[in-house]
Amino acid sequence: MAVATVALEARPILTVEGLTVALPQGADRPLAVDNVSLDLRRGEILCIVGESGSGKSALSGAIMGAPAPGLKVVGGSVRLGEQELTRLSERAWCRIRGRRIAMIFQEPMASLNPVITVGAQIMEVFELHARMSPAERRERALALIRSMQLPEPERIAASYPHQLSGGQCQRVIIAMALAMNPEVLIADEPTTALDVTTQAQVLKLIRELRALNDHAILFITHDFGVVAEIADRIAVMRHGRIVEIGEARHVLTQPEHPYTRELLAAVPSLVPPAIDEQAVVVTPDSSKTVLAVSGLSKSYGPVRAVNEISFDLQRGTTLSIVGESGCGKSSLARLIVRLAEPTGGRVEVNGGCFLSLRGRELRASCRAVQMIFQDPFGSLNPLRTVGAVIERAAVLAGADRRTARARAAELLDRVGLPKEALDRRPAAFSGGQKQRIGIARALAMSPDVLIADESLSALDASSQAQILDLLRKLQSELGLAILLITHDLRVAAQISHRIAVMQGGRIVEIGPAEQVINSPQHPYTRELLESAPGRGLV
Amino acid sequence: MSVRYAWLKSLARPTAAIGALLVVGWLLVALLSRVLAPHDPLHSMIPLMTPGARGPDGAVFWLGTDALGRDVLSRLIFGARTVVVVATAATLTAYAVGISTGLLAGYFRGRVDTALSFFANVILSFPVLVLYIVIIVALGASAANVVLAVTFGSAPAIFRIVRAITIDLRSRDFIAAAITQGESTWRILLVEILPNSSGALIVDFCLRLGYSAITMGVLGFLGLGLPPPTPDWGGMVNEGRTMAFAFPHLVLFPCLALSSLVLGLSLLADGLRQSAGRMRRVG
Amino acid sequence: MASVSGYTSLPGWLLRRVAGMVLTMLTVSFLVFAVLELNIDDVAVKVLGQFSTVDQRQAWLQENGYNAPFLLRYLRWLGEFITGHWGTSTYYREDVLTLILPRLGASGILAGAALLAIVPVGLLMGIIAGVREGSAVDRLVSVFAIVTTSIPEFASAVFLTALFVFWLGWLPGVSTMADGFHLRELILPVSVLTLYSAGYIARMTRSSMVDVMQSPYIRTARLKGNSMRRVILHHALRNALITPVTVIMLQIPWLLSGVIVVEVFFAYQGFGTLLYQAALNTDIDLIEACTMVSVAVVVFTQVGSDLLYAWLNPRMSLRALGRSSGVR
Amino acid sequence: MSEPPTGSPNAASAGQALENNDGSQLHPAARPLIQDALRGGTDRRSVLRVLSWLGVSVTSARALLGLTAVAADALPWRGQGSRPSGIPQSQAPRQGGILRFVCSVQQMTDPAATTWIEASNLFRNSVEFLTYVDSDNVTHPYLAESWHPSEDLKTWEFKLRDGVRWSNGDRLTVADVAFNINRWIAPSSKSPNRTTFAPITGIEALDELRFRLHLSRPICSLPEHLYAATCPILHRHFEEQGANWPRNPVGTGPFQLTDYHVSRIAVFKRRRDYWGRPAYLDEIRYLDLGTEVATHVAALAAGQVDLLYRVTISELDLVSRFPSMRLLTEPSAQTLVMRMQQDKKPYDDVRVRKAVVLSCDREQMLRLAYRNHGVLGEHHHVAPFHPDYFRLPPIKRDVAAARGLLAAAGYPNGIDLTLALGNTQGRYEQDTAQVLQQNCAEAGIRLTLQVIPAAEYWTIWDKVPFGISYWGHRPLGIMALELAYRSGSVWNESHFANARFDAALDKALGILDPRQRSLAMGDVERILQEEAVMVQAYFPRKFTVSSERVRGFRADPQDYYRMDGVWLA
Repeated sequence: MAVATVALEARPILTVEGLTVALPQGADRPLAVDNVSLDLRRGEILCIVGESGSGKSALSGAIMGAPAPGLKVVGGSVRLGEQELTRLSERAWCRIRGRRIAMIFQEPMASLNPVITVGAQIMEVFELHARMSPAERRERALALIRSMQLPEPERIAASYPHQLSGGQCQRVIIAMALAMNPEVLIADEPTTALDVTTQAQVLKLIRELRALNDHAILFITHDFGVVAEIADRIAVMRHGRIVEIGEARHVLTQPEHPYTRELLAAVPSLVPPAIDEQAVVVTPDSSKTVLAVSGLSKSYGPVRAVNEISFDLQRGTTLSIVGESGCGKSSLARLIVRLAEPTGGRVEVNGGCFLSLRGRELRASCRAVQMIFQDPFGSLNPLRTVGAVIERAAVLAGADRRTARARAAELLDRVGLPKEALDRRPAAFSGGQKQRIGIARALAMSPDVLIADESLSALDASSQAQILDLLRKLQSELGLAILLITHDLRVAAQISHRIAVMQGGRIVEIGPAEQVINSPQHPYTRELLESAPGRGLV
Repeated sequence: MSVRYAWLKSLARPTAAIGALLVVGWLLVALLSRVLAPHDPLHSMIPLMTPGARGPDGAVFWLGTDALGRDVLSRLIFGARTVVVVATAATLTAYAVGISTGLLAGYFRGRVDTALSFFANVILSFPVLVLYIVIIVALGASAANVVLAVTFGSAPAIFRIVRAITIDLRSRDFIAAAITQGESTWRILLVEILPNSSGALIVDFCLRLGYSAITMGVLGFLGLGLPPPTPDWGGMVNEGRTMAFAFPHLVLFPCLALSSLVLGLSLLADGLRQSAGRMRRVG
Repeated sequence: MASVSGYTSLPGWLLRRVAGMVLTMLTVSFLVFAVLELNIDDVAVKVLGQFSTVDQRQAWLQENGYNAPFLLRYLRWLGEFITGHWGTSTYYREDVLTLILPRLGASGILAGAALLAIVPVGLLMGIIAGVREGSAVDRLVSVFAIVTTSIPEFASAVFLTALFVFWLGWLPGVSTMADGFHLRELILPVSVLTLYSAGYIARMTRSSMVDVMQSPYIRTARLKGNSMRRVILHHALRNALITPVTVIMLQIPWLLSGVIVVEVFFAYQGFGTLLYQAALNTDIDLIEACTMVSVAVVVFTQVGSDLLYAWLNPRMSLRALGRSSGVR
Repeated sequence: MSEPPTGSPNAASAGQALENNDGSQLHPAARPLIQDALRGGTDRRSVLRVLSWLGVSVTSARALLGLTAVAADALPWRGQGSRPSGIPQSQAPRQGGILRFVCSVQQMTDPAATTWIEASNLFRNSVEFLTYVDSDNVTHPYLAESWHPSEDLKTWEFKLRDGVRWSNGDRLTVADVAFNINRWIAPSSKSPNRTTFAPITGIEALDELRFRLHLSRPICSLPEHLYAATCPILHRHFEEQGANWPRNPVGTGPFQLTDYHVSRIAVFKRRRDYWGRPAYLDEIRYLDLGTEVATHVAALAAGQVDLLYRVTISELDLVSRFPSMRLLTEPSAQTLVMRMQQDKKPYDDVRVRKAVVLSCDREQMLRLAYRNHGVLGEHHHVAPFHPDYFRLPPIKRDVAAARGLLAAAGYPNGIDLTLALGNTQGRYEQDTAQVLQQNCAEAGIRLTLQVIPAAEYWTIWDKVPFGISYWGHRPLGIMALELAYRSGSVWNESHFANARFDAALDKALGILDPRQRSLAMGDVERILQEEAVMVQAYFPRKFTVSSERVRGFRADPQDYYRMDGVWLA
């Protein structure tokens, strides 16, 4: 639940009334932001939540007087204290931005100038807004870095953005934003690109700074877990309009607007759904092991990316491999599918040794293990129609041309897409639909094992939920074994029978899903669980 | 908006439209050269007549005649055919070589890539002019040698472009999917990778055509180009250059023709690059 | 090189590039030798003149070792070349080294003057167009760039000479520097070169500037309170000029042996004309020496531009450099 | 032989005032020639020319023949001859100044073996010749003060001028002349002189300054041949000192070579201790501006140079636009010979060769390629204005006959031929070839042109079966025929080997009387036409351009430019 409420000041520091921002012609709707009104008091965190394309970023850009190229503020007013911002001259804006109102961004690494040291970029804020000697500026910058809980401030100040991790860069950006102790801080999806553990630390930092300096914070995100962690008040946006606004606890527990309810429902919770309600056609056959991996390892020079991984996967069951980026889980997937050559270990598929196959036999027997990918846009050849892709897969699996066409239509139907999709190119589909096509293509080979490498992380909550349902349905209908690679414990909890946690190329814990989530043995698993935002939502 | 419409939409941009107009214009002139040319380009009449002068039999020479009394306008028109045919042939051969080696190097990497890249580097640092002269002296000046010489000059650059694109596309997931489904390497190269690089390649093809036309001009200018009396713009500039200051029309019109063709190709390439760029962002 | 991310492999990387250069030079020299083999017996005629008899030519070939097997001759040439004896030119009757140095100097002056004109003009136009993307200035610069790069050098040389030498009579028609160095004689060749490549540099700088202006850190800089001018000067320029500056370095080989047409037209005694004459006269030792020099220049400028790129762009680690150099 | 007209007024006084330069006995043929000329039988100018060969003093002969010294050039030795009359006398020549002459500086080691006329122009300022031939083709004494031939023209006695000093201080003696003559006729000699002076069997030194030349067969115009570009008299130690003239330029002439860089620049400075009248110019700089003549004109327009070596037809219009430029032109026997090698198929069949010659339209070639600035040729390389020219019946172009000949030769539907050319002298070579191409097309001959870079063309000019080569001017028609068409000659590029022709050539060479010789030349010309050895359509005029500051310079048809008389206003 939200941290203890802070005594809020009566008068709002920032008031937005009827703000309207127009989209360029040819966009799918006329207005990015449609008549939005909200206010923000010092020390308060107002979360603006909505799916991508709801206009929340356009709103933040408009408030800062620097809308994204192509967008134009066409109405309404934004008042900071007594000052009306919409009619300010550019010179006046330069005195306000960074001093009284500051912003932090989604892509930490890309938001810092790559050719200037981090320290210099922080000192620049003092140069712009305060009269200080260079030594004093340097001293203040180092103090700021230290206050961001960053180790060795001197080294950090002297290094370049690409030499720091995502989390460190975000802390630097926050330091830059809070250098002049601004009254208002706008945070546009600050933790989306970060690891779960880093995200938790950054959120904690923001809450402490709010408590310390009484900033008014406008926090923009699409992740309800984060909202639950941090928000005092919540505003839900859809198609440029605020559909609901109110106290965090109220909006989370008794959402009034149906859209809010829909969003909340789509958030996967850590509690796995009850097993019984699934229409099980093929009972999970724990005796038949379709995939057995033993001692698999891969090293790039000194770095051991995958270190002695062993597990096995039974027909009709799902095993999730959970870990933060860089723990080697994707490399593991690529090793199994023979996209990369391992430096050791065995992989057996339906009993036969998969690694020793070469050339023609490999191509013949590779249908047993199929893969679906993370980036929906990159997983399909933009120039070929959906039908052609799936038919080709069917032909490769042995069907002749005529039956391949029919098989493609049947597979599309099975993944819940209309037959007309056969003749359209991938560009005409949404991210979720593209993943379905990927699944259809994999199924064309009628594989025994389906590996999903982060296939859900690029989708928004509602599409994620639909794909999870589809996978569960396919498993029960076809007896498919699924190996799910993900960084999101809650997604793992929703679908897997067993969960393995990976860190630094090793499996640190493996066991039935319910046991790993409720009584984790390994400390790293416990840390992962605690960092998962929105525990309060359960 | 499917890919096919993207091309048409890109031509709506002003620069690309003008470019397309110029290029198609010269293509038509090349195709209909026999019909359009008022006189036989090789037939000598009254030498060095100024543009617009009227011949004895009343025929007007819009662009005047050259030192040998041949009609400059007809030679320009037939010259268009020579440039279009030879430059296209040269660019296509350079592309055939460049694409095949680029795909192999980009896809297989490793020793194949190092060897081909090294060889491309060698050819790029080879003084191409020495090669032109030796080929033309050894095998005699002919259209085939100009094609050979231009191919040698352009292939390494195309190799590099295709290699870079292949390396980028190879890391995409739809290629990994094809590999895991047991697709044959050749189909991956020709069906999955090559079509996706067509956007950048078509842009470069237009530029490369312009470059080949200029190279033919330079060869003609240095006296190493096509043998007389083939009407070829570079050769016309070379023949007319000595009298250029007294009879500017001998040099002015071939240079304008060559520049306008190359300009058209560059504008077209620029327009296509914008649309390809926009497509990449939308895709 | 402090800013290049502290890799100890800098000497290793340099060593590898120099080894690459040596190997390239060896291969190119062998290819040139093989290509020239096509009309090897012409050399005698070139030396003895067209009225020498066949047996005189055979005697000369024998005397100068041209009848030895191809490989032996190549190795003998290589041995001499490495030890600094670059042979004598059969056409100029002078030692190759004493021929090449002054010509390199002359081309160096021309290249230097050209760069002095091309770089500022090109960069300035590119930056202005890049900052004001889509404005009238931007369209003007783009059109200028496309038009000038479409006019071949020989065409612009002919037009400029007709205009300034014959019609207006302001400039000398020829830049032979026969009696001493005259700056006036440089004006025409340099303007032809500038016309041709300033447009290219401008276009490249513009696209690099446009990319940078759309990157997230520029938005950060603006939202920190920087005025537009400061954003451009302190943040945009330093990123936008990285690629153009390195590509300008790659113009040097072109300015050295690529501008043959301009040098021949203005009778400028530069390295390009020397290479052209040598090729015409099948002057083997001279062609080989010129080729080696131009290959060395090409590779040195490549190495130089890589180092410059690494120095300007801290993101670039040396290992990455090794890989990327092949791609550029 | 046409009957000499009778009763010319001063026939009787012909003999008295005539004498040889060296006072020796008049050659018996001298008197009859004078009487014949006075009777109006043969042209007085060619008689004067023959007399000058025989060692007769030119002034005395001129007085008798009533000819004024119209075109005699400035002669370098004191006291004799007058200023070239073509130049206004008002301005006295100004001493000093540097002349910048655009002329290609070619590689050259041995003047006797030089193949380029331009190179001979360079050393012509430093090394001198035994005789001097003016532009009227009259031979004058030069290093040789006087000479006279034996009656059978097989023994020639010469007397050297005394007091001539080499630039290294040595005196000019017969030893120098002997060294050169022996070198020319040596079997290993690389010089064309070996063919020209083949009849010389030996040189006999009488004393320090007098020597005799013994010939196996008579050559009446020997003194004139001694002024050919390849016959300068070099110092006797020339070969010991490395036989490389530019490296140690010892000479007797008015200028001294100081710098020589192939393809760039050659500098000559005036010699104070010259035996004759010192030259006016302080220094001559020969600048090599490459083969682009347009660039030369540009340099002249910009005042960077003073004199061009030559310009071609294409620059005429440009030059006419500049008042400050003066166009100098001379009729010249230079020509383009499009010859066919008789030992190469299909040119071994005379009908094919005849078909090509018959289809050529000479008037169109001259009109289109050289804009009528020249004289029509008759396919036998002898110019109408050559003294030994014999007028043959005019040739008519006959395409039908050409087609018939081709059919007879076995090519009923035409033949494919290739013509190689190098544009060594300029664009007009290629234009001429393209006119021939159009002419041949009408006769069914499909001619393709193979253009090769100029420098490269010299490596194959005598190898290509059908090619265009440029032949420079020679005062006598017979001189060119001797070098180009005598079987086995050094420069016989057409591989023409015809005994009847060689005999006719020898006969003509031996005849003194100009009228008799031109009759003999008639046979020579007829053989060349019948054998259709070449297409030789016209004799283009020679052009060069100088700035108006240059005075005393004459465009010489042979490009033998003597610079000692030139000065800068």
